[in-house]
Amino acid sequence: MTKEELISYIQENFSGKVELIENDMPEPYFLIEPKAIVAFSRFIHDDNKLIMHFLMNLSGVDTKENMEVVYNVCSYRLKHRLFFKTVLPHEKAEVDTVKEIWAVADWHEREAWELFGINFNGHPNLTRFLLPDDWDQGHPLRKDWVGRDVIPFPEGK
Amino acid sequence: MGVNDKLPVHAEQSPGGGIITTELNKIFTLTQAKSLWYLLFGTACCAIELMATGASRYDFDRLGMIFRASPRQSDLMIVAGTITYKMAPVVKRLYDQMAEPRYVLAMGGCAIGGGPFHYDSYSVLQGVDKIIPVDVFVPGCPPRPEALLQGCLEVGKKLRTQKIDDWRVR
Amino acid sequence: MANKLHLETMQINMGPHHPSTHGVCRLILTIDGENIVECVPDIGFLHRSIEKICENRTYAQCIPMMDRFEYVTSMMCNWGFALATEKLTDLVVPERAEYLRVIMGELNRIASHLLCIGVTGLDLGALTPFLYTFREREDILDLFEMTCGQRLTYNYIRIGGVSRDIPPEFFPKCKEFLDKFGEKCDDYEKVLTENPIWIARNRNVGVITEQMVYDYAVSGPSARASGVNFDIRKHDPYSIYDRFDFKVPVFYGGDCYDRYRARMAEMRQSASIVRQALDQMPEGDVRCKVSPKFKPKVGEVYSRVENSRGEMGFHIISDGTVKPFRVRARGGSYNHLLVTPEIVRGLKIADLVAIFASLDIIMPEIDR
Amino acid sequence: MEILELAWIFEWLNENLLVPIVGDGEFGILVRNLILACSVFGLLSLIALCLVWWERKVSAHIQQRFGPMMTGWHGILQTVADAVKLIQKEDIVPALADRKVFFWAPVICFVCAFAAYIVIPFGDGLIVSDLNVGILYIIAITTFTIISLMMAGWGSNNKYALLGGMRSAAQAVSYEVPMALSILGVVMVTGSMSMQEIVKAQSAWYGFHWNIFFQPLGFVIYVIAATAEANRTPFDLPEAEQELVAGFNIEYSGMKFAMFFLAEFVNMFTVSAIATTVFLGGWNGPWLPSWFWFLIKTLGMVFLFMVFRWTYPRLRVDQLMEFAWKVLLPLAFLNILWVGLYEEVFSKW
Repeated sequence: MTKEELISYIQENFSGKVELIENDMPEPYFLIEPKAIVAFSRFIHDDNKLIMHFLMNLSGVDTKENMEVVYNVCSYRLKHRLFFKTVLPHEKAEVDTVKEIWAVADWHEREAWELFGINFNGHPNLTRFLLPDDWDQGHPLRKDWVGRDVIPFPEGK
Repeated sequence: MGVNDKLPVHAEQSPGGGIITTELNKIFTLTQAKSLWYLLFGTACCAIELMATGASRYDFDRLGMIFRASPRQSDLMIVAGTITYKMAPVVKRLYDQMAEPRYVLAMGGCAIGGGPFHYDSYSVLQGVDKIIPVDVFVPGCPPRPEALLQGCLEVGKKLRTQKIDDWRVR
Repeated sequence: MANKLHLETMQINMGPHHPSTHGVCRLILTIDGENIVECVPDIGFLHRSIEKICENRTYAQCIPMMDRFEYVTSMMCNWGFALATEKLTDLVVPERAEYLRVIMGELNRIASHLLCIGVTGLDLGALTPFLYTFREREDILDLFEMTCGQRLTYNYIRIGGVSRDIPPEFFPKCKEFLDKFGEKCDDYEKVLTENPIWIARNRNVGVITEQMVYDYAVSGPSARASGVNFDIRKHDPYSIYDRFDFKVPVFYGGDCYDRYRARMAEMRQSASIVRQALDQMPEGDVRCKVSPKFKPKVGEVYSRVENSRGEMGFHIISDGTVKPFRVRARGGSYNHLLVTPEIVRGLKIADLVAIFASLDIIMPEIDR
Repeated sequence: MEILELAWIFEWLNENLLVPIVGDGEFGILVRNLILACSVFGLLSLIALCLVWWERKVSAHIQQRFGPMMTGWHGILQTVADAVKLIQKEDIVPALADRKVFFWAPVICFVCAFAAYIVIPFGDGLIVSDLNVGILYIIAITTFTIISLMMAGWGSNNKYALLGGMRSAAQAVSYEVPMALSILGVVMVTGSMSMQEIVKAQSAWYGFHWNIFFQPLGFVIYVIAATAEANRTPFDLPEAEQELVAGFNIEYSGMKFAMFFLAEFVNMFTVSAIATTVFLGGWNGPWLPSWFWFLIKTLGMVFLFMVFRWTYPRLRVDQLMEFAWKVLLPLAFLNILWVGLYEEVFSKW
């Protein structure tokens, strides 16, 4: 389905509140509140007009004011894609896990937790797996993070 | 250490022993140089170049070097690739498990000094010589197979200058 | 038996240093005799914080970083990143540059498949095919060296086109390679495909069902070996792939043997694509004018490229400054290592080695 | 051509050098056997060194590369360099290892590898002692090396080594039976178990009355079981690099590893020596001296084992045992049936 059909279909059929973000990419971009994430994901995964089976990417983003979790999904059979994201408070970022819907979200969420500090409720094992076990310097990919032995890139070249 | 720690002591006491140890030195270090078995230890892009050097065009076997999977039987450790802080204790333990006389060749920019990940990286160890003594550095990202072969010959040259019971001093 | 036999499982580390884990991945295996009860991958030994570094580099400086993101097919990484950035701007890539990108990308795919098949043979004990496949790979690396001077991390595909044009002697050498590549593939088939021990070790081992492909977003040759005809070059065409006619080989076994056959068939298709691209390539300049301090529009893009290991996606958020605000790259092996514990339960250690090699898992894509 | 048969040298030495000095009493026989044993040991370790070099050159040329070139002409002295280097290596014993078992494993492996050469006829009259239960003795001795592999696996207190040791036990048990049965076929034909008798029974038709022509199935079964006995690919599971890092010899370094390494090549030579004696007519052959025939045939068999190694992938443990019990064993019985039939029916015509 084309971008407009997708947008109209989702806005009519999805019960929760869906807000559209303007972007000139060929795929629609939605903003969902954190509470409705699991419902929205289950809707686009199970609906037979959408069948969004592939969770391509789930990335945490630190926009200094608040934390965002961006999901990219695509449907293999119907060849269309979808962006959607949630905005979370910067300090206590919490969202429900979508691991039951897309099994691949397991590691994406663990990584977002480890590098950004976004907490995913209901995730089976939110443990450290990229950084060394004795890592005590917090979440490195945050914008306000300063590392102990990180050598800054010499500017002004 | 095998024969090397007892032999020089007895040889020196016997008359004209000095000549024996120097001749022995030459022969023993020559055989070490001619058959350096390297430990198959590659972490990143340089590991692919290490495999390409082992393949038919730039053959390691010409220099008498075959790869050994276990650190006990290898005497040259080619650190090929980036060593992160999580990998550092593993590298240290592998180096300790190797049998004396052992040598280390740091291959590629990452093993020498963090390479392209020198700046802004919170998880890369800036150079493997911070944890283990390195004998030869082969720069490049990744270095060409010819450079790696040259590095192995350099290890052989450096090794020829050492005395056979030198490991006690080091 | 009066008292029940006291059985114990043993925990064993297919640790960071192991000849058959490609790169540094640690698999914590709980084994009962030879059968694997539980396999927990422990990664992060090659986590080089590429994403943090890219946030402090200009777009042009990010390209060499992306080379090291996936060093076996680094042309595809450059291409993916450049494609994502071009979507954020209104740059028009000249025709000749598009053709050069396709040629270099497909040659790099052949080189990556050759490496995968060689290392799969090495892991199953057949040491000779490794040497044969690397002989062909050296020829391809000569071609790359002729164009951009590097054997492994090319930094050749830049934003807005390609770094430099190919030298005149590239055409005859490439044609000569393509001519002899066909029967070289038959050599590999002769050595491996009908080999009874190879079939015994690979047939029905590590079967990935179609449902698993959807759940774990498996892509690339591993998905096409399980009956899912998912190839981004056809499914979500980018660049000029619609001008070439090539088939996407699909097999329905889902086991290691079909993944091997999918890779062999794919190499022949890539060779025919390179041949067609060489014939249709127009003249013209190879790069449109881009200043090193160029600023893309404010926006967010997720673009994906068909890498030899599966779908490689780049999620770039730009805030209009010289440096990207957030770069997230995801390779195909990320999902394949996630699938491994599911399909390896109950098999033998030797099967785990075969599955690991057939899924073509390398660590930089997973650890970044 | 009698001059070229080296057997007369030993007789001449025995008469006028050994007997006058030591006498042929108890002590004399002991000294004689000691000298024979040392000469066989020297010859074998020399052959093993050449085999190591030959294997590296054969594997290199199969894989289109050069192999050792830097030491001596075409790497001739490469194995000498390896041996002298291995002497210098530090002799590590893991802390929690079972010291005695760890120490004795390579010794047993080394000793058993050479013990089989007492009964192998290198040429006409060139045999250390012609036991009348020669072939039975060999089958018994070759299984000892497997015990040493298990000791190495257990002794080095390493999980991979333990797996390697257990695999070698499983492999030996399943491939010992078909090997013995295939040799049984030949013993039925010759009627005696002494190696010289077996070779003499094949000397009709100008030395071409080999058992391989009459029992081809027995020969094939023997070769397959022999590759498993000598731990060569496609049955080299005990020290499978890719799965078990280095299998049973993972904790051995320096001289102990060299003993395992040498014993493996001596085993390969033993197994091909038995193949030539039992199936390819030992030292029978026209014109050339007998020991030369033996050497050519054995090195031919060794080359066959080397080609196996560099062409075939490796089997899985369960496939390995399944193949032994479900395929090789029935074939071995069939072979014995065929030999019995041939003996009774065809040879009477």
